[in-house]
Amino acid sequence: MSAAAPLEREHDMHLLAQMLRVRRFEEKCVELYSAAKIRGFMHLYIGEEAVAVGAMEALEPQDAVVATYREHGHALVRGVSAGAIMAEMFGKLEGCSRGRGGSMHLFDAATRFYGGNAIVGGGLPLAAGLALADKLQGRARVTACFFGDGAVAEGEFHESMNLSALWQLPVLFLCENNMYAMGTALEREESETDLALKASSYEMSAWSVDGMDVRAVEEAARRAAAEVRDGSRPCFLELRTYRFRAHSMYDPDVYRSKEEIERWRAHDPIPALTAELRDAGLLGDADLQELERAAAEEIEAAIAFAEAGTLEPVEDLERFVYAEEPLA
Amino acid sequence: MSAAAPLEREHDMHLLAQMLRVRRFEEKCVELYSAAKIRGFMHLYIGEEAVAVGAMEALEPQDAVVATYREHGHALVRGVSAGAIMAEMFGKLEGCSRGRGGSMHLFDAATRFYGGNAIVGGGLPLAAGLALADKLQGRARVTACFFGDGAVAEGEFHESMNLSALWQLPVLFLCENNMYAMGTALEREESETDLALKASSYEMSAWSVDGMDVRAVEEAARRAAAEVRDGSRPCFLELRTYRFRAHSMYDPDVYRSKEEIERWRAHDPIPALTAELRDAGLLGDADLQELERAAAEEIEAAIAFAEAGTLEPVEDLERFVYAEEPLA
Amino acid sequence: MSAQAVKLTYREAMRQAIREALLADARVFLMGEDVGAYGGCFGVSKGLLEEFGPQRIRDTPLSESAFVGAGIGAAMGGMRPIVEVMTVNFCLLALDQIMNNAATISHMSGGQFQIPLVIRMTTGAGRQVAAQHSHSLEGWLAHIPGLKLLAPATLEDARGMLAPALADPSPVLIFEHGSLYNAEGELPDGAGAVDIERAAIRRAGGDVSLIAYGGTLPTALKAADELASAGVQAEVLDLRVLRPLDERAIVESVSRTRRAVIVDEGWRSGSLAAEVSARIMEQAFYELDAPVERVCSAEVPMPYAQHLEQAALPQAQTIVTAVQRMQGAGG
Amino acid sequence: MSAQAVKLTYREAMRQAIREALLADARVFLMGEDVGAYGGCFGVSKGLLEEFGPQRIRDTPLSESAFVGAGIGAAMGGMRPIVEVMTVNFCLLALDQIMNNAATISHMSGGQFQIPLVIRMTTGAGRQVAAQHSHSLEGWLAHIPGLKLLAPATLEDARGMLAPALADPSPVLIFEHGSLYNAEGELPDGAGAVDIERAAIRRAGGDVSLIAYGGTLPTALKAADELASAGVQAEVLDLRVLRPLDERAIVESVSRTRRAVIVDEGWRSGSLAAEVSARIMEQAFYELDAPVERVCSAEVPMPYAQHLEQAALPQAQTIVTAVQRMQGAGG
Ligand SMILES: Cc1ncc(C[n+]2csc(CCOP(=O)(O)OP(=O)(O)O)c2C)c(N)n1
Ligand SMILES: Cc1ncc(C[n+]2csc(CCOP(=O)(O)OP(=O)(O)O)c2C)c(N)n1
Ligand SMILES: [Mg+2]
Ligand SMILES: [Mg+2]
Repeated sequence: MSAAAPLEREHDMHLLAQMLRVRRFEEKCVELYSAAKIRGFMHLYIGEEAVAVGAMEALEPQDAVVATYREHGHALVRGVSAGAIMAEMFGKLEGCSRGRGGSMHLFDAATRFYGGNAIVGGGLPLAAGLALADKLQGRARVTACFFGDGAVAEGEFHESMNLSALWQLPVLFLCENNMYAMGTALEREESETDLALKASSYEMSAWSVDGMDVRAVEEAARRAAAEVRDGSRPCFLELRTYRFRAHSMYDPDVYRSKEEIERWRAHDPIPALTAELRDAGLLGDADLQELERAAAEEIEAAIAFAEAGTLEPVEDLERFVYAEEPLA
Repeated sequence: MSAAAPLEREHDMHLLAQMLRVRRFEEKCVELYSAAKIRGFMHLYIGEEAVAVGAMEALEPQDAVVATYREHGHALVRGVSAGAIMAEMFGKLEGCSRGRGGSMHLFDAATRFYGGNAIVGGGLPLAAGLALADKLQGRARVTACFFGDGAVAEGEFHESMNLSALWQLPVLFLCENNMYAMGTALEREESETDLALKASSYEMSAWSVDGMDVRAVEEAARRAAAEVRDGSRPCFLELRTYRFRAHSMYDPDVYRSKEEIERWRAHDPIPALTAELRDAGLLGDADLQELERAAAEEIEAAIAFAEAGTLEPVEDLERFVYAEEPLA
Repeated sequence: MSAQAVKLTYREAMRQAIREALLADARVFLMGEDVGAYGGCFGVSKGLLEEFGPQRIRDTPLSESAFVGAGIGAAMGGMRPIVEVMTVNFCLLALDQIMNNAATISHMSGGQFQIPLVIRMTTGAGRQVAAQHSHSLEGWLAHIPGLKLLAPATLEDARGMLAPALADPSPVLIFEHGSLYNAEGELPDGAGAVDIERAAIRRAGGDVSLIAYGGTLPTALKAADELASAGVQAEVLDLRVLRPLDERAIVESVSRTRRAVIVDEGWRSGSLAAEVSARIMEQAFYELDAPVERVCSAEVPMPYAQHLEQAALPQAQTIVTAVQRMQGAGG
Repeated sequence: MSAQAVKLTYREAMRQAIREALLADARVFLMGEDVGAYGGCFGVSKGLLEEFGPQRIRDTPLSESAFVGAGIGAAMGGMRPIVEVMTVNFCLLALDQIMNNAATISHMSGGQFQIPLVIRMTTGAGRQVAAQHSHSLEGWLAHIPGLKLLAPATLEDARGMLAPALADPSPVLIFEHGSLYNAEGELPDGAGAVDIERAAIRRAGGDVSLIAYGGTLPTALKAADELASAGVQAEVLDLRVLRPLDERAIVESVSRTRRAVIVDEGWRSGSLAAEVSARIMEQAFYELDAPVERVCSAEVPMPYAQHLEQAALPQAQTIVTAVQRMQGAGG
């Protein structure tokens, strides 16, 4: 690899830092789950970091994000504070959803982060609607909608893809194809396993990307986001990735082989980018240590924030069942 | 057209007779609806007769049929008696559903006619299940599933197509593309208006047929049914057709032009086949009169049967909410 | 605003309400199956496409889940969508969006988002359209916290409920009973918004409370007429708002009359009538002179044949009989 | 059959029942998301794929509507499907098939078709899985005529309800409360089919009836224990069958005890508890010494935080308080 310009190096370091933040955050979540600080269902993003990190680079603050239950990384990278996310998983009032959502339901109005949806496919119609609002109001915005390969089998996927293509809604569909829906391998989910090909049957521009290569993801996402923003029409990216961990903390992970996991671990996006930068002489031990230190510090602060958090008073249980403020 | 062999002539006459039966039956239904003998929602098949008539030729008695609310023709051609259908629409106990279903819910266990489904797309999962039963029991049968172009937008279409292709279920999907879902034209329903192309994105063999040409429909259906039966896998036919009448008896039909309707009327499958047979010297006035007479006689008998029918006793209202017989 | 009376139908009142909303706020739009080119399955939106164009009167594909969900998203994105689900029967296909998103996101996000969405549906039986097209599910849907549910049963409510529903920051479902569209009556020329919180007494009376809503209001009024000729003064309470229930109005009426019959087109078991009965049990048990009765639909998929359909639906005569039975009871 | 007792969990009892059904009838098969390679989301079907192979233990794609509908079709085609909808939360996506086909076709076709289908779902809250994964909709679904609904709350019922459900010519829904899977107990070695028509008294008592089902049975039993130490003998009635309700058992128990509290994890308004209360109103009004009370879930999307989730769910203490309140009342 040829020596990069300083700006480029800075950007690569940023990508690496983001992936590391997510990885270390998720690793800490495992510990905290074992310590029963975090409860309920929890799904980790370990192995898939390049997808959220690369894709989010293409978004502007005014854009919207719709994610799934595997969304710690998306929230973090989108700019939701680690403290608010951690406090949420601790069930604290200071959490980004007041402790009501937990791991699967991170929300943040400030960064236009519309959840955290635990119904597979349930976020896609929402994304179409957010994009419709932009289109009707003449705003050149993107709604980025993340979902898994498993969601492609749902009727809501089909209906949302068709509606978005038919009405030319500015949705960026980001399909995180990690080859499994829980324990069900892609080829036992889908009659057509080439998901970009499938998406293009909706007359939508669609292509596949190596989801383990953060720069490839970023480049594709930028190109797709531009198409969405400028053309006010949808676009679909299939991001081929893999989760290194089980589906959730409950999953015994018996449906795939150790060898398969090892094969994919060899494509871990973090060591890959690290090695590349090292080889190009752009990253030294001290740099790496600094990134690790920053990540660790952020996460420790987040945990401290979460620990110090308070519980929502039980009297508030019914608040917000109906919106409290008059209509904005 | 070259002179046909006697057998061929006989078969063509049969096709013509079937189409005429349906046409005359439907025309009579209009009268009976005006006379308030038939009530509720009623959807006519006028213009589309070649589809059911051609397709049904490919089926054997042991095959199954799943249809929509526009199914008088399908039931008739499948062999449900005109009297039982008419009595059904008269709300009589002698109707094929005891008068409980009406126009949209014709059922007949004897001919394996599984309805009459008034939820758009609602029959597709059923068809997949009937086919699954055949597959699991090692029976070389076809389940023919009729539905409209509008159904293609439903999530249930997508899920059923994928499931059928994935599990290689012996379903013959018959999409009656009459270019409108109520008042919504195909291009405002579907981002991809080539429905056979769309279907093939499920990795299913699929093609389009001129649904106004009964012999073309028959030929395609035979080929597709053979693929389904022998290969124990699904197949999809798009039958391009047109309804000459409004969507239902309530429809003011303001969303399409008179010219468009007239253009399609020029392709009316009944005069087309009639003219062809006449030109080939295979059909004379007397033949035609005989066909008309037979149809009229059958329909008059059906009406008489319906008129003479009885009303289900009100005390029986709750019968069959739960099946009465022990499990077969 | 003049107080001159204008003659119109329930359908026209609803259309006026939609038109007014579209004129009043550029963020309002209407979407659903056949609301545009067809003019609305029941003719409610006739003429609106011509007046407001296809951006604001949007025909959707047959994709109930997607367009209801898109309504939720659009509401969160700053619009004021009116989503028409052609009939309540098809909302089963969109229930995931309704329960898990529309009803849930405000609470689950800790109050960060408003969902100013209105979903309109035609409901009810009585026109021989058989089992799959005759559901009365509005009472059943009233089980879901986070939603508000309205059942306009009068012209005034058909005309006046939409505006406050759109102004509400929470999702509101409006149920229009199919048998009411042709109901004719008069409204003051400038008739507008009505409250969407309280039940209304449609006829005062001291002997028994007939509690009804939507399509059963005319039935209850008819029963009250018949009872009056027999010397029994029935009070007819129109619930209007199915969630949250106006419990106070129910308890007050029953406390006055000491007897109640609840009239509900939903299937009896698990009906909204059961909830009303349970509330009376809890709040007015000691006021009762006789057990509360329910007149609901028979627990069957609705048959097509007219005599069976009528037998399955709540009838004025059944109400009268129930009242007469309970007149014998208590003090 | 030996009567020797075997120790096992509710999960194992359910697995034994499925295994037995698969062994007994070649037409039985199990399908649903992750029932095979994964071993079942809650481990119920672990080992069955290995034993019966992929034809009979079928992993489905995430297509709730299609595979539930396919179950209906397969049942009509002569099979005996057991369809697993992973959790009740996802059945919203299949409700059209459940209500408009499974529950309807037998009646609407004039009795021509049988649908010997069993649908199993995990239900309930209590494990901090938040709003979209904590629904208790079984009481709500009991509104639908044409379905039978079962809520096994004991090991015996987990073991014994499946066989009669499969032998029933109508569609049967079985709800397994997530909190019960690890419940341990003993069953006689040859334990088999149980009746699926009647409610069961799980504890006899003359002072008050606690009426519960599924996940609330342990809560009601706990409350009964606490009440007993305070000298109040509570009868605990386990509904077992949510549709059709065993009204007679309810009325008999309440007529004996003259007081009742219904315990239901569903949201209060429109809960099955409302239906039970309305039935008592109608059938046992004059036997009551105090108004029937309901202890249900708070009307909120279920929050994640443990203290809020517990506050939202029915608790033994709330039942005890309700009973104590009504002990003061009446004779
Ligand atoms: C509608 C629905 N059905 C089933 C589930 C249970 N479930 C949760 S995650 C999951 C697998 C989803 O796989 P995929 O979409 O590929 O996302 P991934 O978990 O691989 O990121 C399943 C079956 C659900 N949450 N929602
Ligand atoms: C799920 C559902 N949504 C809406 C309707 C109302 N509806 C009945 S027929 C129809 C149009 C269907 O069009 P298509 O599938 O093309 O069939 P066609 O009537 O043209 O034969 C609509 C919208 C319905 N019956 N079911
Ligand atoms: Mg996946
Ligand atoms: Mg059509």
